[in-house]
Amino acid sequence: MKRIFDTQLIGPFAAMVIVALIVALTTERFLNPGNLSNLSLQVSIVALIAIGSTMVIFTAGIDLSSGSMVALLTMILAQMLKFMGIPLMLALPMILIVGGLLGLFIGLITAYGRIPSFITTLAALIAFRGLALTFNNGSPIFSLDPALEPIFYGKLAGIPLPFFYLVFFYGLAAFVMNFTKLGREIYAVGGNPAAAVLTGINVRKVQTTTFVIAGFMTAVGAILMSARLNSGSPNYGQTLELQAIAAAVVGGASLAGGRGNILATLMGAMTIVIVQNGLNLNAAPSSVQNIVLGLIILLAVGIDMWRAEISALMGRIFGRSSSGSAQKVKKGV
Amino acid sequence: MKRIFDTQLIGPFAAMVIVALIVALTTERFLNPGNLSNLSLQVSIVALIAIGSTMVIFTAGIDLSSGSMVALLTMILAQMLKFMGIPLMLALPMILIVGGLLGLFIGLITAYGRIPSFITTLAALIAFRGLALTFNNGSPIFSLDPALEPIFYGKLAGIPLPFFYLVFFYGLAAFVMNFTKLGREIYAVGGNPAAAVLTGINVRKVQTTTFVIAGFMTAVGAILMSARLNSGSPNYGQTLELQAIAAAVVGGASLAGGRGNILATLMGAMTIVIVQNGLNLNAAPSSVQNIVLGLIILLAVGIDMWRAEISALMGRIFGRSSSGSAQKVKKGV
Amino acid sequence: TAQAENYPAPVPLQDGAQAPIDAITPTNETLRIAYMPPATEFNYYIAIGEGIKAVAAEEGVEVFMLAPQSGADINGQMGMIQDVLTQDVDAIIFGTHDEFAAAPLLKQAVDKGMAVLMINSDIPNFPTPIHGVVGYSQRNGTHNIADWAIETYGDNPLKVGIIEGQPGYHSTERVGGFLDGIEGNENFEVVVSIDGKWNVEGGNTAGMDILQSHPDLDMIFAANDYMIIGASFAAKALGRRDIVLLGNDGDTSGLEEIAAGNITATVNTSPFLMGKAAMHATIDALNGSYPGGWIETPTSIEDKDGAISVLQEPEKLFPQPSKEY
Amino acid sequence: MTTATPLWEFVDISKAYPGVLANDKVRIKLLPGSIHGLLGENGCGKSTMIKTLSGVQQPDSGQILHNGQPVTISDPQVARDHGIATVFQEFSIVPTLSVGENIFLGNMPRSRFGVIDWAKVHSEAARVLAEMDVDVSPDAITGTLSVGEQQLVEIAKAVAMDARMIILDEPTAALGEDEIERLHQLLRNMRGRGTSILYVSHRLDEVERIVDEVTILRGGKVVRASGETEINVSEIVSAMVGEDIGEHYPKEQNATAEVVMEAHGLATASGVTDASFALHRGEVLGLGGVLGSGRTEIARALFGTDELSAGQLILNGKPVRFRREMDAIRAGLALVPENRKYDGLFFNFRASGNITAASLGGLSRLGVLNLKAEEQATHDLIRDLEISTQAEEKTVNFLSGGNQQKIVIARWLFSDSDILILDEPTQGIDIGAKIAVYKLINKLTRAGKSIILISSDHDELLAMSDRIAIVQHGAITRTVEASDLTHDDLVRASADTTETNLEEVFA
Ligand SMILES: Nc1ncnc2c1ncn2[C@@H]1O[C@H](COP(=O)(O)OP(=O)(O)OP(=O)(O)O)[C@@H](O)[C@H]1O
Ligand SMILES: Nc1ncnc2c1ncn2[C@@H]1O[C@H](COP(=O)(O)OP(=O)(O)OP(=O)(O)O)[C@@H](O)[C@H]1O
Ligand SMILES: [Mg+2]
Ligand SMILES: [Mg+2]
Repeated sequence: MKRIFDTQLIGPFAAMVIVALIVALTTERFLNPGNLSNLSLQVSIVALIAIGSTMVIFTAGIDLSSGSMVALLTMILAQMLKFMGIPLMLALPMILIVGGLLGLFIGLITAYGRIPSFITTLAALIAFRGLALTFNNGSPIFSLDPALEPIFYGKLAGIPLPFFYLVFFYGLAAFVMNFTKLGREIYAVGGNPAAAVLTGINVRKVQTTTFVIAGFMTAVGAILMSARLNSGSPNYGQTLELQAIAAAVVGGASLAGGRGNILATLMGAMTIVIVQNGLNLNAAPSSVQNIVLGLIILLAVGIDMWRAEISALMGRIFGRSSSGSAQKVKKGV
Repeated sequence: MKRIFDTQLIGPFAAMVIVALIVALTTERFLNPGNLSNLSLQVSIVALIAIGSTMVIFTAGIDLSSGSMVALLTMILAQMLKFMGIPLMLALPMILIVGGLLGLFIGLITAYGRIPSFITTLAALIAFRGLALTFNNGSPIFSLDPALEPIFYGKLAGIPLPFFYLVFFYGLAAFVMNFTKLGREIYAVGGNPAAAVLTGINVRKVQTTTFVIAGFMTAVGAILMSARLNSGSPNYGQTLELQAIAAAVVGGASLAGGRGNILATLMGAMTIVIVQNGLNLNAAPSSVQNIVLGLIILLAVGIDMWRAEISALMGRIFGRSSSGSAQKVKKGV
Repeated sequence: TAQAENYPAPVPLQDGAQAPIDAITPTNETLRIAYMPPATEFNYYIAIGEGIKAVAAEEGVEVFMLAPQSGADINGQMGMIQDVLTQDVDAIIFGTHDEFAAAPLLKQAVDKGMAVLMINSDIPNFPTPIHGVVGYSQRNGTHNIADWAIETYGDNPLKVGIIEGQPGYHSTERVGGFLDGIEGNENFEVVVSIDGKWNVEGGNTAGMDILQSHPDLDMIFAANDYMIIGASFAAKALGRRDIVLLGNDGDTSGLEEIAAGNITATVNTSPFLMGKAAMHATIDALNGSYPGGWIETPTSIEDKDGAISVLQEPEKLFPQPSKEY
Repeated sequence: MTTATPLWEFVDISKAYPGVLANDKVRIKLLPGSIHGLLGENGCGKSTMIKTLSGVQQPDSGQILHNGQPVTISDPQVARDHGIATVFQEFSIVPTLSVGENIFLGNMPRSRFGVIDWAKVHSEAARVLAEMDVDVSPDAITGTLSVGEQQLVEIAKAVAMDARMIILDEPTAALGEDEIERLHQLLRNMRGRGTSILYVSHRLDEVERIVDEVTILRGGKVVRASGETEINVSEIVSAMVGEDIGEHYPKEQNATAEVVMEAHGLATASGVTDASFALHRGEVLGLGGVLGSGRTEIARALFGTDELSAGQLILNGKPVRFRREMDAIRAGLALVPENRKYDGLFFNFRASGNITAASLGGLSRLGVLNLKAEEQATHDLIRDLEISTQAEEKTVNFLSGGNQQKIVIARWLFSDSDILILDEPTQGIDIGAKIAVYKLINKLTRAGKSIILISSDHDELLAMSDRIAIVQHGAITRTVEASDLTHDDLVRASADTTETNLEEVFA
């Protein structure tokens, strides 16, 4: 437990709480129970996809493909449900498998083709959107299946189902990253790939695996997206990949790889969604929303980078007490 | 001259020629003189912006901000021309300055704030779009100035003006990269930043300078965009940054920095535009266009990566003659 | 001629906006026509395209569609028009989000003797002379649904939320028409207005957020059907089945949602029929039998019963309804 | 020894990093025409001092006098203008640029209009390389050269400046005996021309050979100042370490007759041509050879990194074939790579993650790691190998080079390997840490493990090996008892002279 909730979580957690406080103080209806359960709906899709994006980032890769993959998968799901008569209970696992396979495909090209993941996933970002457009003449497909909606809008004991998906998948991801061989190997590959090779870690396999996980989690996100809108569309998920990366980055994951806590990504995603929700509740125009989101990303990374300086400054202002903590936070895995 | 037109250009040039041949053979109207002069119009905006993106990539950075910056700058230009009564001849240099200043701003945060450029420019990508929306209530501003159009559509001796802009700016960029201190410093910073610091190269200044150049070239692109569309809009330039990066990458620039030829970026951009033109002439749907563009990016980088293997394979098939060239092509700048 | 049956009589364009019909010089044996909407991402333009194709098949002319994927990609659309200009097409039916950007290129097309018609527009003074404009009046359509809402619900005080599209002509006109319609009526109070980005996803988020910030809303008007479909999921999730949901377009899926009782009503603008009218007018222009001008296509307000009766004529719809009504 | 006014004088230079006082009132006087050794343990502040002198960073306090006048060296360009040239410890070549460009990096010859004069770059670089007797084309891309050649380019950068003072921070770490001798000759020539030279090295044999005076640092402070006495290695060592450390090479004989591994005619595409040897249980088999002779490549071939194109490897009597590193590790092999920084350590992990990295399979059941066992084993190894206890809590980037090296070796102790290949295991670490590594080698052989030791430090190789295999052009030409070889024999035997009659050498 101590291992999962380590010091790397403090920063992102503090950021989330501060942001929530500010929003709560300035916005009446923020703390309504209805709005709070709303938040878990709003955050769910991007936060689930961000699990995969974060793992890829831990290996020092990047996944730009998830937004387009969501579009493609919602179209495939819609096609299966509406035009191929495949029952929901069969279609859902198939979508998860397709997501995993698309991830596998990207992973194999990246790892075994020695092509930087920025390139492979950039190509996928463009090509998947094109593939999504080949279905149904590029038109959205609506009203898929009445049984689809409850997957997103359903509740258990008054709590929205997406909340439970978040708990389940983030629990699993935290377990994998902290207690399994795979998790350790992911950090090792991101930390020093050359050393990982020489210690017998199958670097390419590990990289490929993270893309399979990313594809699978993107499929989970795509299912929720389809359930939310009871439809598939080649336009869904635009810039979702950037939001997922932003969540990881606001959560403190280093793009250089090897460093970060998967639970911090959830907090990063929450921070972003709380701000957006607060702005929406105040009917702020999208111009303001964009500007604020840009600033949050910059601030989150900036604070992380300048931690030593800030702590030194704090030390100078409030006496020497906090000087030691700056070093500690960098503690490894 | 030999220095500028080195072996690194062969690959991208061959790719461009092969693609052009294929399109010419499959598409009747491709070789129409009208269509050929068309190509220089089509490629101009992305190719000019790609000059800056490529220089940033040479320093091992990435610039995701250019698309949004185009939107912002077209809105500022539109505002100046339409609502502030600033004459065109004054507004244009001002836009170039604003572009340079925005680049300076990004560069300073990146270089002196020690924040990875992926992050700063991702934040800018989001925030600039928001800023663009603050003008004119987020609505496009149409019909700016009749004198604007000829900047894009004008001709000199029957040749479209954008052709001359390309010649001028690429000539200048090639000169800077190969014959000036700055150019060599850009490669050095990308090749090994630590070494550059120890040799007395002001790494931060060099990084900042590349972003200033990128901002300036983006402003040039934004002016052409406004001239072409005689308007400003907060929606312009979406995914333009990815197209510019794609041009650099198809031209063989390494995202790891330190390696590449700026003229190859022009060929990369041409390759992409020729394919799009061919697809347009055949009325291919946007699904196909996306898929093909994704594949081109992958293939271009793949061929670059697997050059040694491919050449070995060729050697095995056609006799040993070509085996030596694989090493040669990797030769530096 | 046959034109009266195929489309309403055209209204002359404003002074200087009409390009001469007799200067059109078709070059191909089999007529070749380019349909160039602003984007493929809107089903609406695909539906128009199907109307165009249907007439093309009847009349034996060749038609192809070319458009960027995103409606924001005006630069891309201009590139495509430019590429088409180098081809031997006889006519261009286009729609655009930026008339001024398109103007210089369309001037070239007119000068080359092509027939040039604009679709889904109600602007009778395009910046350069063209041959015709086909579309419904955006402002009148939503004004009508406002009138309908007053008639149907206007007896009690109502709090209204508005989901706009991304800023621009279409959003301004549609929202403006609705606001014009309810102006002066004390029972209608607009309490919130936010951007739903024209799509289902954006409409859903916007709906969720405005229902959170204004739980007492009685009615939501969205500037297109996609956004109101998105908002309907939000209303359902929050248990607000009683809320009045109004859209605009008459998209097949929008009509089906109305028939299913998930949405209250929409402005049916019959894109499929609009496409047919535009294609007939274009062919007539190439034959010299179209006088030029704006063809206003009719709109109607469809509630549940109306939607069902529209859905009972699937030959006038695209895409086809998912079941038989 | 001259008594002229110092060319440079550094007075009470102090520099602190967060948490450490790296230089504490350091004073050094540099005389023209003299080679001045700056010595001390890892982390004592040598490189910090050098960075200050080169303008890379500013001192917190203290004064720098040039010919008696105070100056401020605000950046590397200013240092260059004052005639200071520096070869840094960290590689500071740009791998993507040509040799010529690297030599003039930051200082390219330019025409009147500020345009780079490529003809001059080429000719000047060629001149410098010729002067140094280095056979590398100025147009070659530096990244494609061997590590040793890159180091020579690095030195050429300093030579090209024709500086009045030249600073070298461990310039010989990647060089072989032959190159070191050539470098020394170059330095002596420069000294003859009145250049003042500041020289850092952990190879004390070198120090004895070339240095005129020394300054020794311990914990950031000067403990012995310039020119006091004759240079004597054991005194230097005790001044550096602060205590008498006794035997420098505490060799134990643990070799047995049992053969654990045999190589027959190994060859790879990367340059191994014909490697044959037998390795005994408890033995240290040294690989001796000049720079680029292919010792590292033999290690890679044994470890499954490079595919064998010919030959056979026999392990405990059974032929084996490793297709990748994992196969070799499973069979009980271990490789401590030449460059621990780039190929060995995970700087994002604490000691535990580094130590268990090669044994994750054994440490986990159904993919789930036994973290308790990991902590315990790490704790024990840190205690047994006398690794800084900070390693338990902090990531390894905070540790000294010696501690880092011990952690890499501890990885293979934990994985329970039987055969360890140590490639330059003491490169860049101080004498105290070296002795700790030697003791570790003894401990391993005592436990019946076998070691293949690659080292360019001939004294070390001779003292710590039981037998030595001579490597030339990727081939093992001869294997002899270490005790039958002298330093000179080794130099001659491994020298790059194909004509040399080896029988004669060993006669
Ligand atoms: N950039 C830095 N930030 C923080 N501490 C540093 C930095 N550079 C060096 N140190 C610390 O300063 C001390 C002196 O380091 P320095 O590199 O000068 O040692 P050195 O004598 O060159 O050692 P070596 O023989 O291993 O090269 C060490 O404790 C080191 O950890
Ligand atoms: N990246 C490279 N590309 C091409 N050739 C290389 C490369 N690295 C090394 N070589 C060549 O391979 C041979 C071995 O080089 P290296 O300096 O690594 O020697 P080594 O085997 O480590 O030598 P040592 O015996 O000192 O361990 C040399 O001929 C060198 O020029
Ligand atoms: Mg040092
Ligand atoms: Mg070696």
